Amino acid sequence: MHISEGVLSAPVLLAGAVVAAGGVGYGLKRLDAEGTVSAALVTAAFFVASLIHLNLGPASVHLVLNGLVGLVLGWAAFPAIFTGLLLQALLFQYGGLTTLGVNTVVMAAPAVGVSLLLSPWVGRKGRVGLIASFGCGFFAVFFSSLLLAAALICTGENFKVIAWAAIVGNFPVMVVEGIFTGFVISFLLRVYPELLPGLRSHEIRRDTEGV
Amino acid sequence: MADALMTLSGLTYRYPGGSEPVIRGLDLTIHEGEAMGLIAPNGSGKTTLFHLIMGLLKPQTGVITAFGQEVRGEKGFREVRRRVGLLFQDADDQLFSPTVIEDVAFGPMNLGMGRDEAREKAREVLATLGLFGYEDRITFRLSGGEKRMVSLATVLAMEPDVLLLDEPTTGLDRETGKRLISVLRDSPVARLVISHDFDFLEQVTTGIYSLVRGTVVMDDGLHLHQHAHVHRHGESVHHH
Amino acid sequence: MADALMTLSGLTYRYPGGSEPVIRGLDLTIHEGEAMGLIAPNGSGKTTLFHLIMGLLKPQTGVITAFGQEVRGEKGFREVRRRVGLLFQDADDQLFSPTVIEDVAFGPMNLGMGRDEAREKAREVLATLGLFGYEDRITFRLSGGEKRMVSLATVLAMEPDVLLLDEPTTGLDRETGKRLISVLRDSPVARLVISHDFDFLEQVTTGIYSLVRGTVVMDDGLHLHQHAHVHRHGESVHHH
Amino acid sequence: MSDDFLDKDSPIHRMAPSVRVALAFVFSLVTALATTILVPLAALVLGGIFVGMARLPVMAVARRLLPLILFLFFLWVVLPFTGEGAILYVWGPLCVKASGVALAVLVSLKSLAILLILIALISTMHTFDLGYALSALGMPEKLTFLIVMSARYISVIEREYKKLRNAAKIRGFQSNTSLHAYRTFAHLAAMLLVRSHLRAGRVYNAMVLRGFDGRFDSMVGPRSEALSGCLPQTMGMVISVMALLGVEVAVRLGMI
Repeated sequence: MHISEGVLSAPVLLAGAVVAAGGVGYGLKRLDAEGTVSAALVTAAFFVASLIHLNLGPASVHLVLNGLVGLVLGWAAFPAIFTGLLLQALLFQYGGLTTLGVNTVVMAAPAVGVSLLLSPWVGRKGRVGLIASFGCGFFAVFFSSLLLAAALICTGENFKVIAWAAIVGNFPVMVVEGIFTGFVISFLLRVYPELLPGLRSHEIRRDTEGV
Repeated sequence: MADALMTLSGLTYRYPGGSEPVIRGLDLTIHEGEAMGLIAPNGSGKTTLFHLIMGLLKPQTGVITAFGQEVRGEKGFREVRRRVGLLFQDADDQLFSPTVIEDVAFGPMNLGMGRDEAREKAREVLATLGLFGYEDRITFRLSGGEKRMVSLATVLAMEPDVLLLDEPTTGLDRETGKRLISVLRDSPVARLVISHDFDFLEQVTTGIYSLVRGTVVMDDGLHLHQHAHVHRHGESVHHH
Repeated sequence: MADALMTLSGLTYRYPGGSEPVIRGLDLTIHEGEAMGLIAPNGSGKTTLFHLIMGLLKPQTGVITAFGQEVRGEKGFREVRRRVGLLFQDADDQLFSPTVIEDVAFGPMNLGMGRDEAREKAREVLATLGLFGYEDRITFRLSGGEKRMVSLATVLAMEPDVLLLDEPTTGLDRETGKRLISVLRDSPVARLVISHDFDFLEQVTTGIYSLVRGTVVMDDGLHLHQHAHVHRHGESVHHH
Repeated sequence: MSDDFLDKDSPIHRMAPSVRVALAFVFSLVTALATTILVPLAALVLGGIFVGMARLPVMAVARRLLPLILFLFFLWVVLPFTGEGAILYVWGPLCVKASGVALAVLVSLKSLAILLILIALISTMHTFDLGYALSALGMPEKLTFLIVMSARYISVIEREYKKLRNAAKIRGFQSNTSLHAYRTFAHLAAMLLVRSHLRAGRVYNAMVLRGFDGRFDSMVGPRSEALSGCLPQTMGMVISVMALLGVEVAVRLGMI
């Protein structure tokens, strides 16, 4: 989910850049050396996972995964998503340099948001946990499309229809993201809770065998 | 002679950008009930060969015939994958479900079984491999040997007609190695086992060939010769 | 007898939550110039042992003495890490820099060398390993064999007094295997090689021990025994 | 991820990465903020020239433009009917507005121009060159490290993904619209996360064993960048970006 170059107005670009810089700076500050290595590798994994396309009827949707990024990395979602977008700009020209700030905020702010709001609930047993896990994926994309729409509308009234289309058009993606995120969280809770907050141990597992 | 299950003829594969083909003009036939061993060092193209058989790579030249029909296109290989089971060299690459039962039931479910039926099937296969009480274990937390046996279960659960085993003894402890040998010896399924472990091949196959410079050396010019080795008896692992 | 470079005594380590210790009461001494082989299957605690030596894990009991001093705390292990080089099983874990020269120069730079001096050192080491023209190659594009040799270069660039090798032959092609053997045979550095590959150990070490149930079986109860094998002479690869 | 654009010998490839990044950023910014079509038009021509200078395969460039063109197509379906002012054409209940069409033209030119410049200047460098270039331009070391490190491991993790995908495939898995398919992909993705986290532990250990003390400066320190040999094209680009800026200033001051 990103906005192309050449669309947004100067104030919107500037606001995006400032907020993104703040988020990235704060996210980095919370990472120690070991956490940075971990964040780098996890970011690479998210980058690869975001290339997965899921079938949706005759069409296919590709994953955003920002809710999951937020849940796994917390505030480090800002530098992680910034990194991911920069590499996407370089490798696929999705987005560019001037929109990097706005696009980072569009994806990372909801990521941090859902992680702060929902992470206490995802570990719960039964229906509560399931709904919270689904919500992580669903609402992260939902809030992202709201932010994207806001960026467009702030640029000009002409973009109102496109902004609405972005929200409505992303609805199937939200549902798919919710389901997918739910499955991933359920996997991690059972197999490797170290990656999820609350259950996260402070250090990276050092053992490579006898796990 | 028993019926030919699979025949590869004139298979050649070169990796994009590679200067030389890894597999060149390879001919190979696997007959019903046959247990074939293929001695191959690392880098000799053994994994490539298996990927070609399963249609994960497309050969530049050559024809694969499986179960009486020439295999063509993705659709043809889908049928091959139903009937040929491949055991990866690294069990960590083969197992991706949270629990053992889910992993073993995954294949049967893809073959069209319902969830419960697939789980029943999975339980059966686990039992025949002596993996009692493993159903709800977390696959990821199993030991290397246990992972290898579960991988085998995931493959056997699809009731393959041919079994391809890629270095099945790598990193195995002695105990699991023994169990693997006894399971394979009891199985009537035709198989092609690639390994660099001569002793193992001797025990689980009836004929041993070599993969040399991209082709299978099938002549029977086999000689008996002897080696002297120094090592501790008993406890130490005994790899030759 | 040559001087003892490292002595481990009574080392015991149990993973948090593990029911049994992986390493139990392990004693081991590495002498100057000694080339020691340790046969160990997966899951026997070999990587744990190396991590204990390097101070990446803290043993529950036991004492490590290195270069004449008992090693204590993080600071003590920092000295150990300067003088002991560990070659990882997976080269992708060891090569984290974008280019070969940066990776090989990383260690020397951390030992206090300036950037240019470290690069000079890196170039030297690459040359001794026959890796000419690799300086600006991108590490993740190297082949498995090249990665292993560059990993070795990153370790040797720190001029270690002891070399620890963890399954150095895993996934190696024959050619690189040979080069590795010749490099190791020429090197005077004391080493401890853990592998399940008996032939390899025989060629690069002078004594082979076993890691069994968490301890090193060091007695010299080695027996000569013979095997009869059937295989083709000549072309076929000859692994024992 | 293709390497069509990398490791070529061209006037662009010879330029220092940090210079290219700086120029690409300024070009993008000037173009993005332009108020008339004059600057974007000029930038589009420049973008075309740069792509030519970089000797990039035309088809590969076209493929990279495709997602943008789809977006622009969508834009053209909507934008011409929006905005205030003069009505150009009435089509049933819809009226095509002059301001809407003008905006659609402007946005199309801007985004195409910026994308071409980006392809020519940025996509022609390795991921870690981009990291180091940003570092030279003042980005914090930790962030540079994060970028370079994840770029390093993307291909490793991609290889792991392919292996797992093959493992599913050989057991008869086919992607479709079903919970089973979604669950399977979720398991693959989760497995990738787990393995990347475990690998992070091993990589960190490898760094510590080679004397890493938690400071990233030794890893992302300055790189010597040869400016000689690329001076003419660098000067040419600096002059053209100044010219663009001049044109935009002139437009805003009402001189054009």
